Amino acid sequence: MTTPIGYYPGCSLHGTGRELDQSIRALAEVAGVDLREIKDWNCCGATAAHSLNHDLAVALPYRTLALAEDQGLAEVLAPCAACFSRLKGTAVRLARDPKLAQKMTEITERPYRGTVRILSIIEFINRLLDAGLEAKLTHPLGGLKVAPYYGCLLARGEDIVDDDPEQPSGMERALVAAGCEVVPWNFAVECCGGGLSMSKTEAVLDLSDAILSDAEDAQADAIVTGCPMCHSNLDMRQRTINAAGRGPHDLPVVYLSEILGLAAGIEPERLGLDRHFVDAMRVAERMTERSA
Amino acid sequence: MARVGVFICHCGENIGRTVDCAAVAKAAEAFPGVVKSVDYKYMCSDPGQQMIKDAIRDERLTGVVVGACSPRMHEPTFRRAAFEAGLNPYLLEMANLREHCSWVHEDRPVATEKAIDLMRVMVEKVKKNAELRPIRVPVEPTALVIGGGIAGIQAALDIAGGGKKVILVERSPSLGGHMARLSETFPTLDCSQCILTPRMVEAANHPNITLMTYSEVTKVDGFIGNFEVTVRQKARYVDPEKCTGCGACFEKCPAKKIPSEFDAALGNRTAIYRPFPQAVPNKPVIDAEHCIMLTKGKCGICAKVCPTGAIKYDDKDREVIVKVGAIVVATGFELWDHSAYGEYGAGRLEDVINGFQFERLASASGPTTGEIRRPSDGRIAESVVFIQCCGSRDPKRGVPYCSKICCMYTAKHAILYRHKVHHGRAVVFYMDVRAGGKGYDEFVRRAIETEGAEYIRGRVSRIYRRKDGRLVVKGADTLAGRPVEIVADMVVLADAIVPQPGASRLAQMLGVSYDEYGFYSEAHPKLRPVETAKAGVFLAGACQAPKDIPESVAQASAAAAKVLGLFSQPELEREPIVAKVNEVTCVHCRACIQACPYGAIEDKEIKDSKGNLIRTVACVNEGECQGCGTCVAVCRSGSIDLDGFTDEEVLAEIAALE
Amino acid sequence: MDLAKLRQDAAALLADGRAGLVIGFRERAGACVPAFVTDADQADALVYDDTCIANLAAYLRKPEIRQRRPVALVARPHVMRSLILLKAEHQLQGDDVLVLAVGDDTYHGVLTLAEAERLLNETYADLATDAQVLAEIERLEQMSPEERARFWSEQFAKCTRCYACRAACPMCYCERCIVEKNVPQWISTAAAGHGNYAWNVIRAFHLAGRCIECGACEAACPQGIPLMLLNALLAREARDQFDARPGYDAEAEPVVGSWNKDDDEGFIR
Amino acid sequence: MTQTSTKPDAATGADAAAQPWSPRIVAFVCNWCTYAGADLAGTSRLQYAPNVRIIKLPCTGRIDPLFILKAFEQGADAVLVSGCHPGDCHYTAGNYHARRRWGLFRRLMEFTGIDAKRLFFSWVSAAEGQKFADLINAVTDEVRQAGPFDPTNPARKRPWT
Amino acid sequence: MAHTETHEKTLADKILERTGVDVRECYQCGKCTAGCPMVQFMDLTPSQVMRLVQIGDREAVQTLLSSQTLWSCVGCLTCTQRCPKDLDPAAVMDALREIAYQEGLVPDAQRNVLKFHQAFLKTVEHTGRMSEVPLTALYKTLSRDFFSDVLLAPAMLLRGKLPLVPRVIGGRKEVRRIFKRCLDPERPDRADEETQEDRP
Repeated sequence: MTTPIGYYPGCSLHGTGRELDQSIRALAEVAGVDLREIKDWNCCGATAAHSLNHDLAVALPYRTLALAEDQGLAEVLAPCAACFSRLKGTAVRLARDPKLAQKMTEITERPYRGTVRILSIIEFINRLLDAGLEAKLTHPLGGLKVAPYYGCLLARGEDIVDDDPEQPSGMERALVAAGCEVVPWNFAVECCGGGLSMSKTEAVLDLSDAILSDAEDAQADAIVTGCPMCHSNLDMRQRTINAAGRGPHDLPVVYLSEILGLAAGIEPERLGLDRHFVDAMRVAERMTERSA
Repeated sequence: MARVGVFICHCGENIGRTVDCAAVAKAAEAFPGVVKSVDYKYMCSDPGQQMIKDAIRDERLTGVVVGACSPRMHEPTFRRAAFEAGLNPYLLEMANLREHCSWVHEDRPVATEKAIDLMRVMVEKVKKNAELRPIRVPVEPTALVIGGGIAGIQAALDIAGGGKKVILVERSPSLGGHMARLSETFPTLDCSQCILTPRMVEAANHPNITLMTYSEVTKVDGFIGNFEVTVRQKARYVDPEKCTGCGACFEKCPAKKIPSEFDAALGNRTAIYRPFPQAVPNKPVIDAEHCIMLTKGKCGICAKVCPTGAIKYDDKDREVIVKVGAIVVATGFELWDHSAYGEYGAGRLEDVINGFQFERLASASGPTTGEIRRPSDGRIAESVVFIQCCGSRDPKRGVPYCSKICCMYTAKHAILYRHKVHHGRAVVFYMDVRAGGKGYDEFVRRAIETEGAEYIRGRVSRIYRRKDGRLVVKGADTLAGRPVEIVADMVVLADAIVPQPGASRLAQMLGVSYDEYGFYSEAHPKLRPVETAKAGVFLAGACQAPKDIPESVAQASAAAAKVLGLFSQPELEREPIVAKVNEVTCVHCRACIQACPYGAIEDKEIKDSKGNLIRTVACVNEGECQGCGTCVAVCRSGSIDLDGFTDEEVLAEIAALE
Repeated sequence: MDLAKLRQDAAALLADGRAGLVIGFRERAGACVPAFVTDADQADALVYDDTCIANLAAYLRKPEIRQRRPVALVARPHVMRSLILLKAEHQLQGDDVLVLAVGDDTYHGVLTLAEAERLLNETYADLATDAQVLAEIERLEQMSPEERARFWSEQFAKCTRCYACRAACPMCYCERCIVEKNVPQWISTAAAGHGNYAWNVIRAFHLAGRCIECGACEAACPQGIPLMLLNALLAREARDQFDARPGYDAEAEPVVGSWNKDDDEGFIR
Repeated sequence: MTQTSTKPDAATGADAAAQPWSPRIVAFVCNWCTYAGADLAGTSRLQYAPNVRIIKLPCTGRIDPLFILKAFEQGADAVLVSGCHPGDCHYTAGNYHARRRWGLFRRLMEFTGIDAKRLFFSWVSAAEGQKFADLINAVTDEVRQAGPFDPTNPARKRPWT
Repeated sequence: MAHTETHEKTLADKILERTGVDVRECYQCGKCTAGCPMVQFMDLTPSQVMRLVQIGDREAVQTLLSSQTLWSCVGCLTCTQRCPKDLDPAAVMDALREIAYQEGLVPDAQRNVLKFHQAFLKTVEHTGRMSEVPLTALYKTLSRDFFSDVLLAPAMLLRGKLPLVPRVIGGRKEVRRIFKRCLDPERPDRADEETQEDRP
C-alpha cells in the first residue's frame, strides 16, 4: 500500500486508550502502511457536544475533516469507536444536507468538499488483511477463545457502520486469522454505559458486569473490543465492579489491534499489553510460533 | 348523408318546467343533418318509444338523439327500441337534459339555451358514431382452481356441486394446505383435521373434480372463457394406478432424516413419503433430491418391498395443457421468515419457533404427539412466551400491515398450552388485540380471564439464550411504563402472514395485478372483492390478503358463484366498447401494452406470405379489453382508438361547443 | 480525446464485419456533418469535437440504415441515453448497435449497448440540464401568464412547420406523426396561429419523460425557436415529480404510461 | 348571470359589447364517478351555474391532452377535468395514469401562457353531488374573475384574416 | 391537562424540525423501552417520552424537559436500530436534552451529567482537545464530587494513562471561535480580532 492513510488518534488514545494507539501504530508498521496523523486535529466533541449543542457537535468534527482534506488525505482511520462515529456521522450528514455544510463552512471558515472517507478500526484491519497482513501473522494465538465485543458504536448507525447491527461479524475474519476461536455469546452489541462512565458510574457497573458475566458464561478467555470507552469500562472498572460485590471477574479485555499485533509477533509491551488493569499479558502467553 | 332524428322528452314536468322543450326541438331542427325533431311528454313510455321506432323506419334515420334523463337511467331502453326498429343500438345517443340541466337550473331561457347546446353536442357525436356489434365470446365450462388448501377445496366443491367440471391443481403431494397442519381452530377449538379431511376426500371422489396434486401451473394463455393453461405434473416415481397406499415403502426407506415440511421441520420424514397419514391422495411420492436410488443409483429398497410394483425410478415430469373458461386462484399464504430479526436470534435459536411449529407441537398427530416439548432438548416447556406482530406492522424490516389472524391464533395457542401444561406460564406480548369476529373477543377474554394467560402490552426487544439453556425475553409493559424480563423455555413468534413465494410470478402469468407485498388485487375493494382486474380470474382465500378459515371459505364460495354465473351461458356477450389498433401506423413502442390495466394488449407479429416476420404491432384482445381508453391517450401516433368514444366522436363533440 | 483510436476502432469494426456501417462526423466547410462510413479506409475522415451536436441515433429509424445492422454510432453520453431509451421502447434490439463512446474529452472505446448503459450509470449518471436553459425557464416562469403567452406567440409565429425538429429527434420515430393524422385532424397543418401552438406543445408533450436533452431539435430549427425550453421544463417536471431518468435503464417503464400511488395530486380539487 | 361588461380588449366582435359575457367551460369527465356525481347533484336538485358543458368519457384515462388543447382552441374560457378519486377508478388505474399526465401537461400549459386559473382538475365521486355543484360554482366564479380567454392567446383559433 | 390545547408550534413540530423525526408516527409499541440499557435509571421510559412529545401540552412539555431520562440516555442507538417505525428516539432525546439545557431545566439529580459535559467542552474549548487531568479536575470542582474514581487515578498514572500535561493544539483560537459561534450565534463575533492575531 503506497497511499498514506490519515490517522486521527482522538483524545483518549493519548491517555486512557494509549495501548490502542500503540498497537495500531505497531501493526501499521508491520503491515507497511504509512499512517499519517492529521496535523493539528481537534477533539471530536464526543457525547458532550452532542448532548448540549448540535452545531458544535458537527462543527468540531468538520474542522478535522477539513484539515484532513486540506492535507490531501483521502482516507482517515479513527480507531476510537466514538471518534469514528462522530467523524463519519458528520461526513454523512454533510453529504446529505448541503445547507448544513454551508453553515459549517461559515462557522469554521474552512472549506470542505466531502472527499474524506473515515475508516473504523475494523475496516482498517480488514484492509490490512486484504493487503497481505495475513501472511505476516506468524504467531497465531493457539485457539484463544475470544468474545468479540462491538458495543454500540461499531454495530449500530445505519449509514455509519457497514455490518449487521444485531449479529455483527466484522471482527471475525481478523480474529480467526490471528488464531483465535470466536465464541458465540449474547452481549456482543449490548451497551456498556459508554459516555456516562464518570457521571453515572452505578449504571456502568451494572451493564459492564452483565457483559463480563455473559462472556465468562460463554467460556471466553478474553473480550476483544475496538472502543477505548468500552475498554475503560470493562477493563479499568473491572476491579470496581468486583468491589461493588458483583462478579468477581478476572477477564482480560484487549483491543482487536493488540490481538493482531500479537499474532504478528510484536512484543506485548510494544503493543501496550502491560498497561491493562486486568492482567492481559496472559493473552500474550498464548502466542505460538508458526514455522515459516 | 346523415339523417338524424331528435326526440325531446318533457319528462312530465321534470324537464318541461325549466326547459322550453318545443324551442329545443325547433332549434335542433336546424342542426345540419337533422331530418326530424319532435318533443313529447314521456319519451320512455310505450307511445314515446313507438314514435322513435316509427321515425327510424319512416325517415330512414342513421342516428337518433334522445334529449331526456341521464343515460344511466334509460339508455338501455332507447337503445333496445332502436334495435327493434332495425337501427344499430350504438347509433342512438342520449343528451342529459334532466339531471344535468332542468333539475339544476331555474332560469328558463338559460336552461333552454344549455339544453340546445347539449343536443348539438350529441347530434354531432352521433353523426360520427359507427355501428357496433356486441362481442360474443364462447365459454369453456370447466374451471381451474389453483391451490388445494381449504379455499381451493371449497371453491372446487361448490363449482362441482353446481354441475361444472373442475381441475384442482395443488403444488404439494397432498390436498389440505395449511389447515391440515393446524391442531385446533379458534374460537371453537374444534379439531382442524376432523373438519377438513372429509372435505378433502369429497373433493378427491367427486366425479366433476379432476385432482392434479404435485403439480404446478407454468403458463397461462388466452382470456375469459378460453384459457389455455399448462400444468407441470412433477414426477412422483410411484404409479398411482398400481399403488394401494399400503405404506410398506416408507416404513423401509433408509433415508429417514429429512426434515418434514408438514411438521415445520420439527419432525422427520423418509425420502419416499406421504406428507401426513390422512393425505389425499393417500399415495406416497419420492423426493428425488433425497432418494438414495435417484441420487446415488443404489438402494432400490422401496421397489423391492412394494407388493404391486408401483415404484418407477424412471418417472419424468409431464406437461399437460388444459382448456378452462375460468380460473380461481387460491394459493394461500406463507409465514414471514423471522430470521430477519437478529435481536430475536436471527432464526438460530432452536426454541424460538413460529406459529406453525407450535401447531405441530400441539397437534396429537405431531412429532411430540401433542406434548409441548421444546425442540432443543425435548423437555416440557414450563414457561412459554408468545410474541404477536412479529414482522407485522413493522414497516422498517417486516411488513407494514396487520396480519389479522395472529391475535386469535395466539390466544388459541395460549389456551392450548395452558390446557396441556397446567402449571406452565403463558405470557403474551401484544400491541393491540384485534378480535373483531363472531365469538372472537370473548375467546381472547377467556384466554386472559379464565385460562390464565398473562397478556403484556408491549413489544419485545431482545431474546437470547442463557447459559442454562433457557431464553431471556426482554420486553416492555407500556401500560405499566416499565421494562419486563421473562425467562422462558420456549418463545412462539406470531410471524407475519405473507403471500406464497412465487405469488408474483403466478400473478404475472395470469395477468392479475398484485400489491407491493405480492397479495393479489381484487377488481374493486368494495364491490368486486372476489374478481380480479383480469376477466375470468377470481380469488379465494389468503392469497388476496390475510384471512382466517371462515373468511377464506366464504370467499371461495363467492368465487365459485361467480364462476357458475359465468358458465351459465354458452357464450359471453360483452358491450363492444373496446379499443382497436391501427396496425399500419403502430410503431410498437409498447406504451399501450404497459399502460393497459388489464393486460389486454399483446404483441402481434405481422408476417408475409412465407412466414417471415415483417413487423410487430400492438393488438387488443377484445375478450379482455374493458374499454377504459387509457391506451388511446398514451398512443403518441394516434394509432389506437376506442369504439364508442373514438377520437372523431370526441372531437366532434368539442367542436360543437364552439 | 483519442481521435486516432476512434478512427482505428471504426476501421476495425468495418474491416472485420462487426459493423455494417459506422455513423460519425466528418468536417465539411468548417462544420461537423454526419458521416456514413462503410469502408474501413474511409474511417480516417472521422472527426469529433464539441460542435458535433446532431443526435446520430435519429438515423437508426431509416430503413436503409437498419438494413446495415449492426450499426456503430459515434455517441456522446446524451446519445447513449437515446439508444438506451430506444431499447426501452422496443425500437432497438441490444445487438442492433455498437457505440463508439465519447464523452468529457475521453474516448471510451467500442461498447455494446449494455456496456454503454453501465458507463452512463457509472460515469455520466448526473447529466444536468444546460444552466442557461434552466435560467431562461426560470426567467419565463417569473413572467405573468400574459407575458408568457406573448413570448410564445412570437416564437411560435416563426414556425414554418418544416418539422426539422422532428427529423432531428431520435425519439420521434412514429411512422405516422400525430400531426399527419387527418381522421380526425387534431392539429391544424397551416403554418400559423393555433396550429403552430398545438404542434409545438404536443411535440414537447410527446417527449415528456422521454427527452434526454441532447439539444438536437433546437439546433436543427432553422427559425431559432427555443425548443429546449419546453423540453427541459418537462424533463425537470418529470424528474422532480416522478423521478424520471430517461435513458439510464433499458428496462424502465415509460413515465407517461406508468404511475405511482403517491404521485402528486396537490393540484387536484 | 348578470355580469355585463367585459374587458374592452376582450371583445371579439361588434355584438360583444351588447351581449353580456359569461364563461364557457368545457368539462371532460369520466362516466363512473364524476358523471354520476353530476347526476346525483341533479336528483338532489342542487342549483349551480349553467356555464359548464360536460363531455363524457368512459374514464379519465381516455382524456388525451389534445382534447384540452382543442377546447381552448375553440375558445373555451376554461377546461375542467374530473374523475374518480384515487383507488376508486372503475378501471382500477385509469385515473392514476391521468393524474400523472396532467401533472406534466398542466405545467406545459402554464409555461406556454395558458393561465393555471383556466385549467381545473378534480376528483368527484358518484356520491359527491354536493361537491360537484360546489365545484361548478367555484370554477365558474374563478373564471369569471379571470375574465374571458384572451383571443390573441397563441393557443386560440383565430378567424381567417 | 388538555390534549386538545393548541400551541403556536407544537413540541412535535419542533422535534420534527430539529431531527427529522415525526413522533406522530410512533404507535407506542414499547420496543425502545424494552431494549433500553439505561431504562432502570429513567423516570420516564423512552416510549413514554415519545408519547409525551405526541401530547405536547404544557404539562407534558414540563414533565419531559425536567425529566431524568434525558440525562440518562447514553445514545447507544438500540432503540433507533430496533424501532419498527424507523423512528429515531435517540435523536428525540438529544433534541429534548438540548432544549432542556437551553431553557435551564436540568433536574438537580442530573447535574453531574451536565457538569461532566460542561467540563468536557470547557477543556476542549480552551485547548482544542480533551485531556483527562484537567477534565477530571474541572468536573470534580463543578460537580463537587471529589471522591468517586479517586481510587483509579494512581493506577492510571502508573500505567501511563494519565498524562499530567494537557494537550494543546495550534489552532486552539480557531476552536474557540467555533465554540463562540455555535454556542452564542446571536452575539457579535468578537473572536474575529483574535483570529487576526492568529494569522500573520
